Amino acid sequence: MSIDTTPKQSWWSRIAHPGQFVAWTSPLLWPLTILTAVLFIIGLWFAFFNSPADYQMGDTVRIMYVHVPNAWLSQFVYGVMTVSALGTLVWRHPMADVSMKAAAPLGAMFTALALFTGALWGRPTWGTFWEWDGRMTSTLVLLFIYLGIVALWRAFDDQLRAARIIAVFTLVGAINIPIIKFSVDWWSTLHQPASVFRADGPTMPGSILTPLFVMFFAFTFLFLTLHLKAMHTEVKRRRVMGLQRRMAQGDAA
Amino acid sequence: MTDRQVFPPLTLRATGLSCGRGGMTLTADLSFAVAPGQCLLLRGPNGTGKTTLLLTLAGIVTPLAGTFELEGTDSEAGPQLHYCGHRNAVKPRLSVRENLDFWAQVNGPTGLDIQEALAEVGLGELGGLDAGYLSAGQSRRLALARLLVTHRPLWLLDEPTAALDAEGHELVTRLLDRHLDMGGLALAATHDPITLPDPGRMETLALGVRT
Amino acid sequence: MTDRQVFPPLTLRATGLSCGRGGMTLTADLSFAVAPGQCLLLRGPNGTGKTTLLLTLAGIVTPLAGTFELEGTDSEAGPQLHYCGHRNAVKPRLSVRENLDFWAQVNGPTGLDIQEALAEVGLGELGGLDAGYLSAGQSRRLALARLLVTHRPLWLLDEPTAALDAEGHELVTRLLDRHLDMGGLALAATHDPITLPDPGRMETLALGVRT
Amino acid sequence: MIDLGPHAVFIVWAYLGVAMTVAALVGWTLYDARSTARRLAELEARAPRRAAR
Amino acid sequence: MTALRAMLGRELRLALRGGGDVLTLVLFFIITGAIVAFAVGPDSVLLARIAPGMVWVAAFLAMLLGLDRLFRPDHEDGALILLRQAELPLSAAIAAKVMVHWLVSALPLILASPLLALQLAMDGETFWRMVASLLVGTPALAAFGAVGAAVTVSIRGGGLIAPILIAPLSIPVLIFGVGSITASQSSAALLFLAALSLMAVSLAPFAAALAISSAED
Amino acid sequence: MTALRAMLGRELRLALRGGGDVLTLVLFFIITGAIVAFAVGPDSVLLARIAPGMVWVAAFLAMLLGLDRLFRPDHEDGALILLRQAELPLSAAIAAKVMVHWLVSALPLILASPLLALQLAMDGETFWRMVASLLVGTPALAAFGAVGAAVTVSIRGGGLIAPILIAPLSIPVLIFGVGSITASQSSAALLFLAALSLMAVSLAPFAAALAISSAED
Ligand code: HEM
Ligand SMILES: Nc1ncnc2c1ncn2[C@@H]1O[C@H](COP(=O)(O)OP(=O)(O)OP(=O)(O)O)[C@@H](O)[C@H]1O
Ligand SMILES: Nc1ncnc2c1ncn2[C@@H]1O[C@H](COP(=O)(O)OP(=O)(O)OP(=O)(O)O)[C@@H](O)[C@H]1O
Ligand SMILES: [Mg+2]
Ligand SMILES: [Mg+2]
Repeated sequence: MSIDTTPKQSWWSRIAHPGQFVAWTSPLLWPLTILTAVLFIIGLWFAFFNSPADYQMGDTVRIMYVHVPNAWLSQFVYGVMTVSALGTLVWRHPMADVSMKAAAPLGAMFTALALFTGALWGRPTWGTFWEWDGRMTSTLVLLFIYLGIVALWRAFDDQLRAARIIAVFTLVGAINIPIIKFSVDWWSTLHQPASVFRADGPTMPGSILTPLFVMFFAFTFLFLTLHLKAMHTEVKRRRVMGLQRRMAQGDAA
Repeated sequence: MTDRQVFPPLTLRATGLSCGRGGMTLTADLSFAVAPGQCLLLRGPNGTGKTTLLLTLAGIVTPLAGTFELEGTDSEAGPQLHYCGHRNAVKPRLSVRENLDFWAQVNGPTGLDIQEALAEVGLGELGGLDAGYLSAGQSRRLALARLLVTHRPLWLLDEPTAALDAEGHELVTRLLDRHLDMGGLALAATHDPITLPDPGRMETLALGVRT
Repeated sequence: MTDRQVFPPLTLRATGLSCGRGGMTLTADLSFAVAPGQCLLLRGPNGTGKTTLLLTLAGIVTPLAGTFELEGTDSEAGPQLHYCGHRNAVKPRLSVRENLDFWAQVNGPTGLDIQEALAEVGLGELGGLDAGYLSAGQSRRLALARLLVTHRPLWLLDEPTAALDAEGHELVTRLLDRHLDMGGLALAATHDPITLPDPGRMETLALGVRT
Repeated sequence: MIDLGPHAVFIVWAYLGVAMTVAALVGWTLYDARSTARRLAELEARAPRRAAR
Repeated sequence: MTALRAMLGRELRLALRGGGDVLTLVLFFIITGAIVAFAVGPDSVLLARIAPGMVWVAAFLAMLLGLDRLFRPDHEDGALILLRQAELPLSAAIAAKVMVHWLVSALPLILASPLLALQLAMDGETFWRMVASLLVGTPALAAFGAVGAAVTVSIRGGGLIAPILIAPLSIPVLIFGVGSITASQSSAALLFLAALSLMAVSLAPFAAALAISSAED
Repeated sequence: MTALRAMLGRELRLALRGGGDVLTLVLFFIITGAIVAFAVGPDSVLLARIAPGMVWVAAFLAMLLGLDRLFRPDHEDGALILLRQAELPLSAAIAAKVMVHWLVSALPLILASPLLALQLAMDGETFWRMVASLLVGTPALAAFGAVGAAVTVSIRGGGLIAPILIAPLSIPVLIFGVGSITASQSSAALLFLAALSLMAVSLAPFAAALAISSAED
């Protein structure tokens, strides 16, 4: 039950102290922002002006450039949260729970956007906004999990204490998500005879792949930037709450 | 209970311990050692962190800084302490005896027999009663009986005499004294005067004066 | 609070009162009268029925026999008493001030102002704090503050000094004294010594010795 | 603007929705950062003794 | 009047500051809808048929889930004893509790019902009938629930009586509720539901207060 | 071993002496069936179609009802702190709790399921498949429920968050549960359900113990 507080002079301990973490990573913010903006500009230019319409799906293929990055991020962010949860539980890294908390709403948003763009894509290609297709449904479940985690964070008034508990839940979710994916696939093939076709053939021409990749990186960097900023805010928020409590208590010992 | 010194010689040592709640330090930089057969009384006004310190030592609250250790335990041994907090953990729906028996089983019935322990704390005749009917002081006595049915070297008592009558105060003193006789250690946070027969066994730690 | 004798002269009179729980008589055939400005201390070992007697007088438990009456009240008036039991009725989710304010509104804010009452019990600076963070003694102080925000002539106190530090004991004495000054009545069940400045105002009722 | 074909509505809505949501998120992140920083500065000004912990 | 307002404010705060805030409840209903879809399968005709029943079952469940929090916390921390001695009559305090119980456990459901309707493939007209029936019927559920909770909290071991007490009272509400969504004479059912609610809401606080104040500690 | 037995005995006694919880559960389960049957109307083909799904939805929702009582009382009277210092590992204590939770909240449902089968016009063979699927699948629900309850126990008044957290996690159970009643390869689904239950039951106590022991007071 003892805590080792001897200072270690590694980069690990330099980012372990919340205050130092902020000081250390703040210079990264602007380059990240600029990089994200540039990537978006290039990506959008490619997406609208420099890529052909798909011979099968026509111009709706352009939705892919926002759909796929969001769908990818919806899973990537959960990965980030899982790693952070491990960091909280195993290494007791003080920044890990900050990272975990900052990622949850972002993940929820990317998942919601994946659903939104998918639905808008489904209408012209499949003729319906919503189909109980395996991938779509498991994305929906993922959204529920994200929202549950966000609700959980809101429900705890002591965020320091909340972190380890939520880390446990995040890990349980991480084990379960592959199972959910699998079971949902099984379920929808069970209920739905092959009425769903997917256009994700492996033969994507390069002219489509280029904007896809650029947008992909643009969204990933967008996430990284927002995540970092949100982490800084969270560190400050914790200091605010500590100060407020101390003030509410009057002159503490 | 007949033989003295049933516990291996343990020492509770805290160095530079800071405890607090919600990131706020309450007791800063405490260093103390409690030797076998010694009792440390925690005193201080309301809200100075006596309960928090006890919870920290019990491993429930993480210390903000510093370390503490129960020196002399081999790492194989199970839990070495009894925490007796403000709340009595008495289940109203179970009888007094069932309540105590449960804790004896779960902690290992290495101490007194259930009935003996009940008699010791003055509940000998209420064993069959629904614990929900107990008065405040009787519930407290039942909580104290839990310390007797399982031998553990370290007692962390939070206001053990709360709700107890004069006879109950004596009871606590008697139990503490006997525990120390056996080589046990105790920390007790209390506002009531507790005087052991041998004052040399008691030390007092006054926690900072606030508000 | 500035003027003495704010209450009409009331007398609490019990004749042949028997109280008990679940059909079992605990305190048989009590007769006593508490005059304005008088405080009756209930003493007795754990489980003798002090709490039961207070609950009976509060109208929560029906007496087994006998009657009691608060003489001098007109029947129109609302509840005339404050009961302050073992449990503090403090809601962890509300701030200290919100907790007190609620009871002031619900009982009628006829007494001290919220902030004054909090300052009186020593919680003046904790008004904005979540009440769940209060220590045991601080919660007790908050429960006592409830007696101050609404003027009621009869106080029924069950171990008012529980969990309070030395300064808290003085606080209870001071509050009681002031209440009696205003012509109030009080019954207090306690194991701790309570000594009012004027001992003539206190009487002691020792409840039967059981078990 | 290039011709987006018969399904222009969906494409435009998809991009617009994503843009609006992302913009809202960026805005909220910035707002949250600013207001937290401001409150922190305020509090530290009020309690300079314990500003650093 | 200020006392009643204070009571309402306190209950609302207690309800909202807990984890049980409105967002949580709304989420709960959406997820219930998804669960049903997962269980029954993505057949919109089937889903639409069972939708009225599921909506009412979800409402019933939500009200049951919150029931234990109606009086038990106040009972356990001693506040209920103090409320019996308040200037504010106990029945008024209970009425405030029932109202807040409805506000935090039925209203969010009604607000979230469009999403539920979407998931369960409800058509527009059915949707509006559902909203009406929920608005009119849920107060009765809240009121009956309060009586059950009062009996449970005050009688030791009265746990057994409460469900037997609520079930026969709630079943008509559920039946008429579902009826007013599906049936051809839905307006008659709705009227009945309204009468039931009115009666329940006006009588329940007194019944609950009686149960509580006749209990010993 | 005796410690585990003591824990089981205590939990069972607490659950059974508490009174009406079990009955509430069963009543809720049956009422759900009745309401759905009423909503769908006397179309026994349709009823039989939705019956497997409805049974699982009802079971899932009913099991949510008892969730709050898994750890909260022990948290509030301080027993949970003491259990963390018991000789018996916390995870074993939680395993005992999960087991009793299953005994008092799933077993009664399975016993009451003939009534539901009757209401939903289930045929004999389906009925037996349903019993098997409930027997095999509900332990997983109990285990997930325990994790949800453990995660939310230190939230004051956080009764509704647990259902939200565990509902998405329970979807595989639901899908395979329904699948093992209806599908053509129902035995494969049943096997899967068994694997899921086994995994959940063996891991959940540790996860729950971790969550509880990392919560302060
Ligand atoms: C609400 C509806 C939808 C959801 C939730 C959804 C979800 C997903 C997910 C989770 C991925 C995997 C991303 C990754 O692993 O990186 C994905 C990829 C993809 N989706 Fe969707 N999708 C939806 C609708 C659609 C529609 C309607 C289409 C086109 C007709 C579509 C085409 C694709 C393509 C082409 C990919 C990338 C190829 C691949 O990774 O295999 N999606 N979507
Ligand atoms: N969960 C919490 N988060 C933040 N602050 C807390 C929390 N719990 C308690 N506190 C604060 O910690 C302080 C000390 O509490 P503690 O219970 O340790 O005091 P104590 O010395 O035991 O007092 P008492 O004699 O009244 O029992 C109190 O001022 C209280 O406001
Ligand atoms: N509901 C009940 N039914 C039957 N007996 C009860 C009930 N409640 C309490 N008792 C019994 O009544 C007795 C007195 O209880 P009471 O709480 O009045 O004692 P007390 O004098 O306040 O004791 P303490 O000093 O410990 O607070 C106890 O012996 C208890 O067993
Ligand atoms: Mg304390
Ligand atoms: Mg008492």
